[in-house]
Order: sequence, then structure tokens, then C-alpha cells
Amino acid sequence: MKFAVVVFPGSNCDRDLFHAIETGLDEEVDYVFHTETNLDGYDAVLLPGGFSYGDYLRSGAIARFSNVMRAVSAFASEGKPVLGICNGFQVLLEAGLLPGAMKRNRDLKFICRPVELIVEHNETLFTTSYQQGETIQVPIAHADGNYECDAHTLEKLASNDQIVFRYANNPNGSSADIAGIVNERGNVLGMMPHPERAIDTLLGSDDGFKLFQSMLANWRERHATTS
Amino acid sequence: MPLLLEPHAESIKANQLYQAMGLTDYEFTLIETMLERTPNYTETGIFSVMWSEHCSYKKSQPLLKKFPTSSERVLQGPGEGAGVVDIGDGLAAVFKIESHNHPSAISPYQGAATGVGGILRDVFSMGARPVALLNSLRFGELNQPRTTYLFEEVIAGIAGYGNCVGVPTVGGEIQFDDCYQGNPLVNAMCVGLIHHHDIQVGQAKGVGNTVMYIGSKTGCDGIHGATFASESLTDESSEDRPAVQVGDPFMEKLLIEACLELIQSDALIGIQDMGAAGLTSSASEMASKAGTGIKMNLDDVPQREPDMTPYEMMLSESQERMLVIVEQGREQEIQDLVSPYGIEAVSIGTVTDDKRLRLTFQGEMVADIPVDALTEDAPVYHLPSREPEAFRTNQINTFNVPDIDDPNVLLQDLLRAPTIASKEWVYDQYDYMVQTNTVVAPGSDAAVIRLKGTDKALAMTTDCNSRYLQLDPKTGGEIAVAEAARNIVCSGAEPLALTDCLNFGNPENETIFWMMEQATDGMAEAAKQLKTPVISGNVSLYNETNGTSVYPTPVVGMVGLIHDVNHITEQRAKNAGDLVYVIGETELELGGSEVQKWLIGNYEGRAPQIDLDTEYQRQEQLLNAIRKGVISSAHDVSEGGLAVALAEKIMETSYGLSISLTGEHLLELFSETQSRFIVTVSNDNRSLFEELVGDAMHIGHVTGDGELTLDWNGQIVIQQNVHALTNLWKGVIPCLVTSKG
Amino acid sequence: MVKVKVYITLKSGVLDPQGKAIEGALHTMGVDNVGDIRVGKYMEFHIEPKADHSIDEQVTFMCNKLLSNPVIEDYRYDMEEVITT
Amino acid sequence: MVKVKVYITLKSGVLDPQGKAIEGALHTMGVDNVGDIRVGKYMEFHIEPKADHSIDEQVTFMCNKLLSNPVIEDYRYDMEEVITT
Ligand SMILES: Nc1ncnc2c1ncn2[C@@H]1O[C@H](COP(=O)(O)OP(=O)(O)O)[C@@H](O)[C@H]1O
Ligand SMILES: [Mg+2]
Repeated sequence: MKFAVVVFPGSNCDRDLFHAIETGLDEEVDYVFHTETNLDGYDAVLLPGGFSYGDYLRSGAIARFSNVMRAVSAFASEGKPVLGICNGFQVLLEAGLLPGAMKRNRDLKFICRPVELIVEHNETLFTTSYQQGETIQVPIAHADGNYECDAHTLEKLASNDQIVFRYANNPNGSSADIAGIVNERGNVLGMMPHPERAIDTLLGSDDGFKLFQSMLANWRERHATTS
Repeated sequence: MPLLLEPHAESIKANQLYQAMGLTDYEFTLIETMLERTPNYTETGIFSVMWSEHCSYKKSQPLLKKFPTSSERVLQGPGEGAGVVDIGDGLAAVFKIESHNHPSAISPYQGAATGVGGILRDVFSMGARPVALLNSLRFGELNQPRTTYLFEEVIAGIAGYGNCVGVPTVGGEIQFDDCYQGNPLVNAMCVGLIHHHDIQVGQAKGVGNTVMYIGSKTGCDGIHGATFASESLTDESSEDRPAVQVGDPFMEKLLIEACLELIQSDALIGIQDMGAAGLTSSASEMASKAGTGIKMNLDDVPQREPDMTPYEMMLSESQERMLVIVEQGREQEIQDLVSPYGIEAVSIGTVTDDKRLRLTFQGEMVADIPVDALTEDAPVYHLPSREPEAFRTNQINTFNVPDIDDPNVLLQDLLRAPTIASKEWVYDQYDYMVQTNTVVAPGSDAAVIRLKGTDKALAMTTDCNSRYLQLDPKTGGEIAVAEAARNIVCSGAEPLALTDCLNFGNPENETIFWMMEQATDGMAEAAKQLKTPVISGNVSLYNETNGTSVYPTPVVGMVGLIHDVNHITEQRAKNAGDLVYVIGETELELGGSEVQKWLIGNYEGRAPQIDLDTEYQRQEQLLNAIRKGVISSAHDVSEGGLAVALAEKIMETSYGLSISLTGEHLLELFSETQSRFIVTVSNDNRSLFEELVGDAMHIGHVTGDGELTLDWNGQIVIQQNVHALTNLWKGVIPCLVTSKG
Repeated sequence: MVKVKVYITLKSGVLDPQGKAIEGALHTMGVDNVGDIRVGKYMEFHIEPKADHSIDEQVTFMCNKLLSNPVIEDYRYDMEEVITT
Repeated sequence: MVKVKVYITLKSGVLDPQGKAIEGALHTMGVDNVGDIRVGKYMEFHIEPKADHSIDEQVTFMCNKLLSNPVIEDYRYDMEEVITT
């Protein structure tokens, strides 16, 4: 399976994500610069966390205008998996690939710490290796993770099983304890926590690894059937 | 035409305008003899920043010469952007610490943020990728809105910058004492990783080569920042507006990636960041180090403001700028390398053979100065010193030890002391995990980051207990180095080398200069005996407000090498049933201790004593035992003594401790006797441990009951629920912050 | 040339954590007669009129696309001619 | 009751990384006739007149002490009566 890790100006978790795929998952992975216009040949696109363009205006607001994002939208509309982590999630929201928006954390401070997540939905391309309702430990590191959307959208998210991860103890004021959501089609996942920081028990937890394994397993399955 | 508004050479001299720039009459005459004429306005400004203490170390140089600076591991000692030590596998660790005290006192967020930016550039200008940041902070007591504001903003500034550039902030220290009320200390340390063959130098080699400017445009920010950093703060200081710079971490991140790519090109001859005194210092230092000269056309300098004068351009301390020397004719290659990052590289001058810094602007020669006059030949002062009376009286320990009724209360109150209380509120705001190498996060003795692709890891810490230095600067200086090494060893690492930031008051004050002499004597001595040479550092003087000086605070930043990640050890207890040992006997030493502050509200008497041979021996034995795998957890005993150290061993765990001790006076529980460690050892390792480590006393065991139980001469004197202690200890700083003093 | 001033605020009904924090700080400072604080962004810029699009069209475009996030923010703007000599 | 609007801007000459980034973004979006972007803060709140201090005194106090950072920022404000029924 071939992964693309998008690099926006100022991205700073791109290398961590690359490492997770290359040495953790042991699959093919390339950096794809923000100026790229085509994603042919990739089986999944990963938008890294950290910052982009300094996140000076709003997190992800400027990155969404980079060339590569047009390609990412096209890629997503073909039903292929797109994962946005932290800043990547914010970019997906700004780009309208996922509903809602992010506000400053409830306490206005950047929060970096391991948190407990509940796997709300294990039938997505990204979560099949988890147990439904399983509690996992994955770090967060963000200042704008306070998810906001209107009541109607929230209902839809819930009724369509689009809420994939919830915080066990809400750290940032996020509505409905939302930590990660997928689009209606289920192929675009945005999440604030950093699975790529939880792939090695030496660093505290490897609970994030199953997410990448799920992506791989589902891709292999699809390929077994299509080819 | 602003140029015309500048005073002429004659009036600068006649009206002694140079004094306002921080130059003395003596220095001005010296400049005249060196130039063989009277300097113009731009030249006077250039001399004033280059001869400021911040750039020239003219008053501290003699002291720095005492430091040991070499070992078989040291690849680059003091003098370049940062020091470099070999860590095997063709890799090296690059690190340095730097102060940003004065800017942080005026504009805490930006002051702290640009401090982080500056130290990062020192490290990546060596060709190293920054892999960790630490910060050593000092504030007044959190009982005034202004102090709380400074504290919150400094933390936010460090977080705002470090998090954005994606370098984890993994450790540091914070001390609260009244002497830092008006003059907080903000020292930032950066550690980088490099392959030996990538090590760069800041030298302008090769006559005819091109001087290129990379990064942000030059504005009027921070003009005279270096001079400003070399003056005492007064209430008017907040009027020194232009001296405050604003950082752009996004640009810094682009610069890091661009520069790390640049160093792979053989078109690059030399690279240096524009730090204090910006363009002036980078250009003259690079030329001086290479024995060449530099000629620049200031019209080509990228400018953010209209009508900037040569004076402003040369003295600006705009952030996120680098100066590089490029092989003649290959400028385009450099531009092509950096442009994908949205950065421009502009040719602004050439390397010459005349050893002069020559600047032209709008066709005129606006400065023509021998580079050595700005660097090597800057004046050096040997200041007079005098031992303060207080020192003598402190040596005769007059402190009469009171009796205490309930050690439980005392323990709780010490855990509530902000200096001892959990710093979680602080490091929660730092991204300490980015780069996915952080094995031991903030909260243990030293932070540990693994080195991907090897079995190795680096341990790092910053330490300085200035209370001891205030009472006895020499002993305190020795302790600062020893404590840093202790924290390194506790994590399972071999101490490699250190970097230091000498924060002192006004050196013209004879007793303060005496403290500087003593402190550096002590540090030099300890650095020799503990085999941790000084590979880089920084001096920050005039740390005083309206006449009150900070305690002597020579912060030590240390890095250690962990040869195998399996040796990584943490301070917290690991298994119920493990045996608890204390290494080193305890004296009743209360001078400068946290408990003394609790008892009488200040510090007096004799500082804890230290014997460096014993220190070295114990560290060697402990490290050896850790490497043999017989130690489950290790923690050094520092502020608050045994009682606090024992509590810290089980904070945030479900474990408890059952301890029994004997002694003469209950206050020994809080005594800060040096060279002590608390370790836990499994029963199976008991005999091997006792073989390997001398001076170790078995004092109890780890329990699973979540209670800290301490028995003293056969009587239970401390009985505390660990969960309750943890909450109390963690709650202190959040509470002080929200109550806004 | 025209100088444009843009004001961006959170939609009413969207909880404003910054506003709340400032209100809290003011109270600890003893200011007790202030309420309903809303914190937003303020931007100024110059814009050269263009043949094809009116300035209003352009500013609206910029605000909707980039400067504000319509999901949670409202914006308004005003402008003034700048007499360039 | 009076409604106060505060505008906080960076002093001229102080680097504005936000403005720089937004200008860059606009250019990539094809907007090329916009320049000199400066980003600041905008705040609005209600204040009840008090006997002892004029509203101007109070707002100035708040701006200097809390809302703006006088070292790098300037502020201005305007206000309007709110007819409360
Ligand atoms: N300003 C800070 N930034 C990050 N970590 C900090 C800071 N201050 C303290 N810490 C962390 O809190 C823990 C306790 O600090 P300290 O009491 O100074 O340890 P020690 O006494 O062993 O030197 C350490 O892990 C340290 O890295
Ligand atoms: Mg320690």
C-alpha cells in the first residue's frame, strides 16, 4: 500500500507520520509537497498534525488553499481514504471535506498530554482493528481542538455513525466530546489526537498503531476482491 | 532624508552622545585611536553594540577562561554558535543555553518566544536538527498580579514558539523567590543532533566569495537590543519600546528546513544566525574568525520599513535572519535551494582581504572599521571584587534550629511551595512529544529522548539552586554542576558536557563581581572533577531592578548519553515490594533550604557542603548499577530534602512507601545535604546492588497501598495518602495563576 | 486606493471562551460593571479598485473564503477612500 | 448601558506575521490588488455607567491594563448608548 504524507509550509508532524508508516507499518510512503497537483498512484493520503502557515489566521485556514488540497478533494471523492490528524483535521474542516469548525480550547491554552479515547465506531476504513467501545490511549497536542457545529449537523453526525472517537474526559470543551469524525461516505477521517505518536510502547502507548493497521487491512481486502 | 538628521561625528564627540549608547569616554577615545579618526553615527552605534557586554563579554571573559572546555568527546568548544560533543555512530549532540531576561521583563510573551527562536538558530546554524528545548526560569513569588502575568506570558511565549516550530520542549526548572520580582530570568536551551561531516562554521572564508542574506526582512525592531541587555532595568525601561522584537515561528520553521538543506550544498562556505547586534555581529564575527574582511552594500539588504538608515539596518535585531557565505558564482544554487520554502536569499556583499568591515549606502561609504577592533580587540576589563560581610557571618552557622511539632503539615506545606510543586500546569502547554522521540517526558529528573535508528538516547536537564550561591557562591557553583550531573545519572546516562548561562547583577558592584569569581571557580572545579567540560554558554549581567540584584544564578544545562535504551531509568517507583535505599548519609544542613524559607522566610547560615570526590564516586557507582540492570528507579534528593524526595517517588502512582529512619532532629527529614539519591531495587537484585553501591542504606520498601508511611526512631511521624498528596502538589500552580496573585 | 477595515466576531450563540476569560480577569481586577464581552479579529488593508469586480464583491469574497470561517464567525467591514498624492 | 467597541492594532513598525501570512494566502488565491494587511483584535462589551469613574476612564484603564499590550500595541475605541427597554 502506498501512502502520501502531505507537507504544508510549516507542517511539523509530517516526519513523525512518515516514520509511523515507514518503520511502524513497513509500507511505502512519500512526502507530497503542498504545490503538488496530482495524487495518482497513492492509496491513502495523510494530512499531518502540528501547524501549517503558523496557523496565524485560523488553524488550517490558509493551508486549505494550497494546490494539493484540490487534489485531495478529488482523491476523497473517489472514495479513497484520507486521514487528517490534528492540524490535518482542521484543514479538512476549513476545506469543507468534514462538517463543523474548531475553536480555541475551553481553557484557551495549548494542551499536550496522553488522553483516553473511546472507539465509538469500529466499522470505518480506519478502525476495524479496534473493538467497538474500546478505550485507547493516544496523545493530544493542540490549542484549537474545541469542536463546534450546529445542532442539526451534530444530530446527523450521531445518527450516521460519523462520530468515530470521543474523549473519555473532555479536555478542550469539544461538543459531544468529539475527538474524531468521518464524512458521510466514511472515507475521510479527521481526528485531533495523534495516533502516529502512539505506535511504540517505549514512548508510552502503541494504541494508535491499530488505526494504520486498519487502513492497511481494508486496503488489502479491497484489493483481494478487485484484483 | 533621514541620514541628514543623524548627528555628525563632531557633535557625537562634543556632546558625548556615545554615552547614551552605552560607551564610556575611555572606550570612545579607544575607538578614535583604532580608527585614527572620530567615528560617525553609524560607526559609533556599531561599536556600542559590539563592545556591549552581551556581545564582547568584556567583563566576564577573564572568568570564562577558567572553565575546562575539552575532552576526547568535545568536537567544538565555546566560540561557535553552539558546542558539539561526539556521541558515537558518527553522530554528535549540539547544544547551548541563552538568556532573554530583559526582553522578557518588558514584553514577556515576545521576549520568551524570541529567546527560544534565537537559541534554535544557534543550533541549526551549526548544521544540526534541533531535537529538544529546555527552559530555566526564575520569577518573584506568585502573589502579585504583575508576577503572575509575567509567569503566564513567558510560559505562553515559550509554548507558542516551540510548539509551532515543532521542536519538543522536554524539560527545565522554575524557581520562585522575591529577588526575581522585577527581573525574572528566562534562559532557553536547545539540543540538536548532527552527523560529524555536517558540522558548519560561522566563517567568512575565501576572498571574493559572496555574502548572502536569508530570511525575514530587516525592520526597526530590537534596535540596540544588545546594549539594552547590558544595562540595568529601571521603571522607565518599558519605554525602551523598539528593543522588543516580535517572533515569527512559522518563518523559523521554514528557515530550519531550508538551512538543513543548504548545509548539504558544497556551495555553502559559512553560515551564522543574526542574533544580538544582528547584521553587525554576524558579519564582523564571521570575517574576524576567518581573518578576512567583509564589504556590504546596504541598499541590497531586504527592508521592511521605508527609508531605513544604515544605523538602523546594522543594529536591527529583527528575528529569523541568517547570514551565509557562498562560493562566488554559485549564488543561484543557494537561491534555488531556499525558494521552495518561500524564502529569498539575497547577495548583499563580498568577502575581502583587508580585514575591514566596509559598508556603502546610496553610493556613500557609511562605515569602515577593522573587524578585529569590533571583536578580538574589544576592551577587556578586570573588575575589582570584594568579599561581602554577609559571607563571613554565614559561614559561622548561627541558624538556631527550632523544633517542629507535626512533620505531616511541614511536608504538605513544602509540597505547596511553588518551587517544589508540580510544574504540570507549565509543561502541559508545551508540545513535549513532537518528533516522537520523548521517552521520559517532563516530570522526572532529566528528560530523555531516543535517537531513532540507534539503541541510544540522550538525557538532558537544567539546574541551579541560586539560594546556595547567595550564601556561598563557590560551593553553590559546585552544587549547580553536581546537581545537573546527578539528574543525568539518575536517568541512566553518562554526563557528557555542559552549557551554562551566568545570570548575575551589576558586575561594577565589587561584591557581585566577587560572587561571579567564586561561582565560576566552583563551576570550573566541579566541571573538571565530574568530567563535564563546558562547551558553550552565555552571560547575562545587570539583572537588577532599581538597585536590587537577583541571586547569583549560573544555570547549568547538561546533556548525557544513554548507551542502551534499556538503561533508561525514571524517578518514580516501579513495583510494589521493591526495596528502598538512600545513598549518602544525611546531615542537618538547612542553610538556603526550602524548609528554612518556610521557617523564617529567608535564607541564612551555611550552604550545604559538597565533596566532589564523593559526588563523583556515588554517581559512577549508581550509573554502573543502573547499567547492570539492578535499579528499578532512581531520584536525586534536592529541594525539600528526603521527605519531599520520597513523596516525589510515588507522586501520580498507585504505590506507597513504608520507610523507617533514625536521627537526632526531625528537621533532618528536610535537610538538603548534597550527593544523595533514593533508589528502589528488587529483592533479587539486593545483594548485587549492595556490592556495586557503597554508602547505601536500606530504609524501607515500596508498598501497593498508596500510603506514605515514615517511621522516625521507631515512631510513625508521617502518614499521608499519596493520592491526596498528588492532588495538593498538582493544584498549587493552577490555583495561584487563576487567583491572579 | 481604498482602505478596508474588517471586523470578525463569533456568531451570536457560539460560546466565546476568550470573552469569558477576559470577563473573569476583569472581575478579579475589580471591574464589575462590564458584561457580554465578545472577542474577535480586526483587519485593515489597502485595496486598489479593479475594472472587473467592485470592491464590495472582492471584500465579500475574501471574507467568506479566507478571512472568516462562516461556520462559526460573522464579519462586517467598512471602507474609506485614501487620497494618494 | 453603553456598548463599547475596542480596536487593538500592532504599533506601526512592529512585525505582523499574521498579516504577512494572510497577504501570501491572498496572492495564492489570485488576489493581487491588496496590500499593507495588518491584523489586530476587536472586542465589544456592555458597560454600566458608574458614579465615581467616567466610562472613558474605565475603558482606558481596561485597555492599558488588560486588553492591549502597550509595549507593542495601540488601541482605540468608540461607544454608543444602548437604549434598554
Ligand atoms: N519550565 C519548565 N519546562 C518544562 N519542564 C519543567 C519546567 N520546570 C520544571 N519542569 C520539569 O518538572 C520536573 C521537576 O523539576 P525540578 O524540581 O527542577 O527537578 P529537579 O529538582 O530534579 O531538577 C522536571 O522533570 C522538569 O523537567
Ligand atoms: Mg532531580
